[in-house]
Amino acid sequence: MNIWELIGIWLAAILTFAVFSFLYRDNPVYKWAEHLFVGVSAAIGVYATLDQAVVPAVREALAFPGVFKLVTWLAVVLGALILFKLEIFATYLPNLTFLSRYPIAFVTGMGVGLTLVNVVNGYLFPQTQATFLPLFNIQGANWLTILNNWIIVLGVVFALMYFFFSAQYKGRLGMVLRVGITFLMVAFGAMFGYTVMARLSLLIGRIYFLLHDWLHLI
Amino acid sequence: MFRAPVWLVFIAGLFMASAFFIPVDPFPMMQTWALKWDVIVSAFALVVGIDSLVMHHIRRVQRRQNVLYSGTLLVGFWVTIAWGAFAWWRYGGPFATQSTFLWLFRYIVVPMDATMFSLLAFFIASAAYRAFRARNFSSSLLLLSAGIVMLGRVPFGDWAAAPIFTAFALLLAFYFLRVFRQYEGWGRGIRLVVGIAFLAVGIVLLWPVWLNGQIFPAFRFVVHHIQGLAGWIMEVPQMAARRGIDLGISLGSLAFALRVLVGIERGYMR
Amino acid sequence: MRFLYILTTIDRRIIYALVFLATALPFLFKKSPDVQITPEVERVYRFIDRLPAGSRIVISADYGPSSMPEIQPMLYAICKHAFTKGHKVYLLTHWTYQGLIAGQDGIMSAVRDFNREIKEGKHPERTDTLIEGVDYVSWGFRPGGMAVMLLMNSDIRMAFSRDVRGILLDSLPAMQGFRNLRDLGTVENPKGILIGLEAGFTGDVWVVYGQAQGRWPMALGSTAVVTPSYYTYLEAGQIIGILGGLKGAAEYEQLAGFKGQASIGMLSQSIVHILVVVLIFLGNLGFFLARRK
Amino acid sequence: MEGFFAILILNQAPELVPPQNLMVGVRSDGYWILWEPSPTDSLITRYEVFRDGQFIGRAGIGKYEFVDKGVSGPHTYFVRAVGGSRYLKEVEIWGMRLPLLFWKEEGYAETKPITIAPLPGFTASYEWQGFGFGGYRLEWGFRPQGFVEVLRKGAVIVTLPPGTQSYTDPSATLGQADYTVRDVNSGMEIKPNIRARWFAVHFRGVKVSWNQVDQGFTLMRSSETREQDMKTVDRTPPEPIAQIKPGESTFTDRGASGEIAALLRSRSPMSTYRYYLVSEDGSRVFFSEPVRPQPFNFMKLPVLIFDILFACVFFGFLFAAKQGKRMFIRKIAGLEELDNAVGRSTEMGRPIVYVPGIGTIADIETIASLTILKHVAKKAAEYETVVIMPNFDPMVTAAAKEVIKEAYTEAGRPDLYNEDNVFYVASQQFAFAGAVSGLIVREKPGATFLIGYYAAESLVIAEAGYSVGAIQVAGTASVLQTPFFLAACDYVLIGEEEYAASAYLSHNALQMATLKAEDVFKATFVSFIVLFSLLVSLGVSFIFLS
Repeated sequence: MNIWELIGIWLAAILTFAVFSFLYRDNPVYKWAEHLFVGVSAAIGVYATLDQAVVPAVREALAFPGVFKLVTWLAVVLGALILFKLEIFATYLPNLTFLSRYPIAFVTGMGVGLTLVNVVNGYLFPQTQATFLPLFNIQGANWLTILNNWIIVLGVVFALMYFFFSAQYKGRLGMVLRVGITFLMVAFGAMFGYTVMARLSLLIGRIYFLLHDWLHLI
Repeated sequence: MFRAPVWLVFIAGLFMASAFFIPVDPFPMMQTWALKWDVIVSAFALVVGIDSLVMHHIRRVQRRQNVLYSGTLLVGFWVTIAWGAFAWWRYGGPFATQSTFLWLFRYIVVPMDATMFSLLAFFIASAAYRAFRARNFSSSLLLLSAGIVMLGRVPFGDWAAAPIFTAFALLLAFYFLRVFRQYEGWGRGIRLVVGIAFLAVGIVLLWPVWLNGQIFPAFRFVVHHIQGLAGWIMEVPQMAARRGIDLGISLGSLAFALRVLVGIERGYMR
Repeated sequence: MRFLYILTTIDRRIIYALVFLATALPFLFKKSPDVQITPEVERVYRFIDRLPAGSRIVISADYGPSSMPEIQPMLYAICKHAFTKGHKVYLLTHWTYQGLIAGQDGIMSAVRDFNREIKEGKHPERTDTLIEGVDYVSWGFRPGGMAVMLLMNSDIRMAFSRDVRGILLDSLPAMQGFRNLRDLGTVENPKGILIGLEAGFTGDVWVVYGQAQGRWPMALGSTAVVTPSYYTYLEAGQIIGILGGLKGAAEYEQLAGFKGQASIGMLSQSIVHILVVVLIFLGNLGFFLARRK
Repeated sequence: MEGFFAILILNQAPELVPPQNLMVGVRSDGYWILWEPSPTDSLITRYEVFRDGQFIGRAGIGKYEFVDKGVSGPHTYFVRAVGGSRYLKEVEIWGMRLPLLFWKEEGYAETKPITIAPLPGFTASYEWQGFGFGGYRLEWGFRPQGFVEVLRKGAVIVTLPPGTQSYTDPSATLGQADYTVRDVNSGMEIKPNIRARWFAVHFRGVKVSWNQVDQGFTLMRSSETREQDMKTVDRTPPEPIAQIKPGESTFTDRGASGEIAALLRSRSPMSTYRYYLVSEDGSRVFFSEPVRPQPFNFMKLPVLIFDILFACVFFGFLFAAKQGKRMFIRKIAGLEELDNAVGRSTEMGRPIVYVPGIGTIADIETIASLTILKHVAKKAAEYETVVIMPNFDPMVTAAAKEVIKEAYTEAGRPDLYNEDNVFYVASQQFAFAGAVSGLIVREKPGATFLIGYYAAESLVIAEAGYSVGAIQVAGTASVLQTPFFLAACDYVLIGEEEYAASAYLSHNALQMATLKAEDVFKATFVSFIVLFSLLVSLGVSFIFLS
């Protein structure tokens, strides 16, 4: 084990305890570790973006022939417009900050356009189709399958109806709301219970690090 | 028009949507370009983000406010930037396999990230303890399904489930039988019946009768079926409700996207 | 009744301490229970166990540090099992530097522990310690995702010409006679296996593009969250088994005959899960009994 | 070591066998000559390729293909294997005597020539069917031990692997549903559960046609797919798909339908298919025009129709609202509390913290969050309360600054706006979570708003807010995080309530109308689910999007 690895493991252990100390209450050690983390990860984020996104994208885009290179430069110009949001410009050229809305509008538009088709194609149709389940008259199926199908169809219908905004659920119709919330609550409880295991695995990983890599106890 | 370019949203959105339906050039190619544009624009945006972060903390240092912490952040940031530049020059890339830059990632970012993430284990326990109270019917269901799924997923969970359920049933029976007298009319009757029902469940679970050569048959039944029950909850009612919510979300996002596209919704822009 | 009221307002710090102790203590006692073995894990184990000595185990470590606690034990257990059987291990990743770090850490700790065991004389059939390039090779990362998989089906050297240390693959003894992934054979006549350790969508790409073309034996190990989506491939016969989450890793460790991070972790899991349910119960006990109408 | 060399030297002048199954395919950059290794492959040093009798190139050991770039029109190819014995010779290099292996060229073996030519009138095109019968789907409840035979009118149409429990017969004719399923091991026969499948849009396959030929041929198919990165090309060599009897002149390649359908379903890869007719002795190859994707992806027609219908209803309600029609929208609990939370925070004299989650500006949830932010910021400006907003995405930071500034201006208090309160923190998920919870614990806000796209960090931030006693309003469309918000927050917008929020808060009749349009579709979906579940029970299933 070389000296860098040793320093690294000690640093990692100290940082681990610094974060755990936040559980007791906010303290200077946590505050220090948190700021260090933000600083380092922001810088690493810069390099990750450069290395994984910008360099490959520019390289590929420049490999396009002739006129198409121009398209890449257009993107650079569009992207550069957001620099008007830099604090130096915001202070000295406040009248031009509106230009930074152009790249934002472009990216927003892309997101919106993709939503319009992908939600229907990837979600609405497949999920609705999967809910078309036989409710009776199934040869060779046992009562449990039929019961499950009923629960699924009713669950989807009532959960969806819970979100009706225009209906006023009063009196008899209040039942719809109650059945809907019943399904939602069972689902939320199950999701909660299901997640505990994954989160605990992370804590186990940290404790294993402390006991194995740092203290060599196990 | 120039100050709030809603038209650009419209054009970009319509283009991306139409490229979805047209599988011949130049549409797929232009779609690929658009995604590359996104990358380039995001890179410039990162410059703005870093500017915001660094200036925020420089101002704090200037105001002699949190000098130690903001100083740590700034030093950490610039040392990392310098280190990365060195690694790029020396190893041909900051994330090259032999690069020493990875040391920072391995011993600062990874442990901090993982530890922060692992705090959730503590928070989940305390949130569950605090919030999962059987205040009314629906919160009882939340609690019940969370408990079953939790116990059904781990070894020994099945053995713990039976005593906990028994205790819960007896607790509820005790509660209802104690408070029913304080209510009037229907409420009184219902609470009495529910209390007796819970008492019956508890007694059945603890009934030490020999059935098929086994003691505590109902107790054992719970032990053997808790795992299957947890799986069933995940696969049937959970899935149904989730699909219902997701269908609603899909329709909601569709309507919202349309509102944004045609420019009725422009709160995000100005 | 005052006591019962206290039950409803246990300070969160006490709960934190209980959770911490419940997780940490099982590690110190090094005791762990047997878990129930599921068939999909057992099939993976049996497959690797029955491969002739010197077979090739290719591991694709497609996960980052945040999934390390769940998947790292699988990598460790599979590597150790493979080394015990005399197989060669090959490691690659599609998850950039994150996967590189995760994978390297996993294989290096397995190698370190195995070498220590050799020195202690626990593996009398082995005379020398494990050597990089002879017993295991780390190919590292190359961008491209699906394209890399397709390339590896025709020629590994087109995807990775050098290993992580920068040594030409052709000069490594472990790479002799290993041209492409089709050299792993088929399920009926296996000469190796590819195991994808997945935390995201890369596993789907491996099966749908890589395995579907090459038809070599394949298994998957994944975080508990993505595991359910892989069962379709198991039913279709495209993969031979799945290691799901920490429990899958614990099962594999148990089959391989040692108690590692996952096995002990399973005891912690059980205790904390039960602790949480008991806490919920205590909260409700206080809530019901201390509540006046 | 000596023995090792001895084995190699033992190989004496061998009898070479020519390579097998020579085939020529067409690809975008030329002709693709493929063959299978000769049985005496270990003795062969190289393969040489000849076009029209001229040597054009070679392929080394282990390579069984050659690309003849930039050619077209009819040509004749053959491949010659060159091989011989190996011998060891000591060579002196830089004063060292090294034993090296040499090959003696002794034997040649040639394949029969193969002629490739385009065939006029040999065309292929996609066959679509709008709203059509897509075959019968058979399901059987038991899990067979052995292979499963499916019988139609007493004749076996397919044999399935053990354990199969369903099968779709695409070549079925409507109205003739006489099926039996047999377990080969036990010989048990049962009647399966039969369901007719109807497609909204059905892709039947590729229809190949050619001028009538008087000889038997093998029909083959090859493909080239360009991936999204625009560079990687995935090619499959020609593979036999059918035997053509003399006199036939069309064939519908249903086998391609699954593959092509999968490609059309995924976003937009560029694929080119080509068909070949290969004579029975393998000496002549004719190839077709390439089949290219059509300018409209019919597979996605239902999506377009749905989008158009949705837009029609949407605009219909919009115009109705413009005409002055009043519409009722029920109260949404979490949204009513937004203003109260700001008010309570002001009473306590504390700031409010608004966290937009970890989405980017391209995520529609984040856009929705920004519209809610505007409302909150406006209220805060009216009450003269400070809004602190840490951000995950730099572009969201830029947009949020604009939004808050605008909100303060609209509320008439542009002087209260402080650029320093809206800042970028980090794009690392837990660096963000840690910094935000630290911020919340230190600033002790009176109210926190956690609205937007959240992942695992939801509970870290929400617990920090709880620990300082803030009133917390949360909203996310990521369903998995909702239970954690329910546990730690006071008011939670579940699911799509977040999207409805901006319309609801605006109290604008036009925006409310769009919620109504959404409800119409919700009702439609509910009735569709009920209707089609009944239809499925009656033995009909309908596929919107295959």
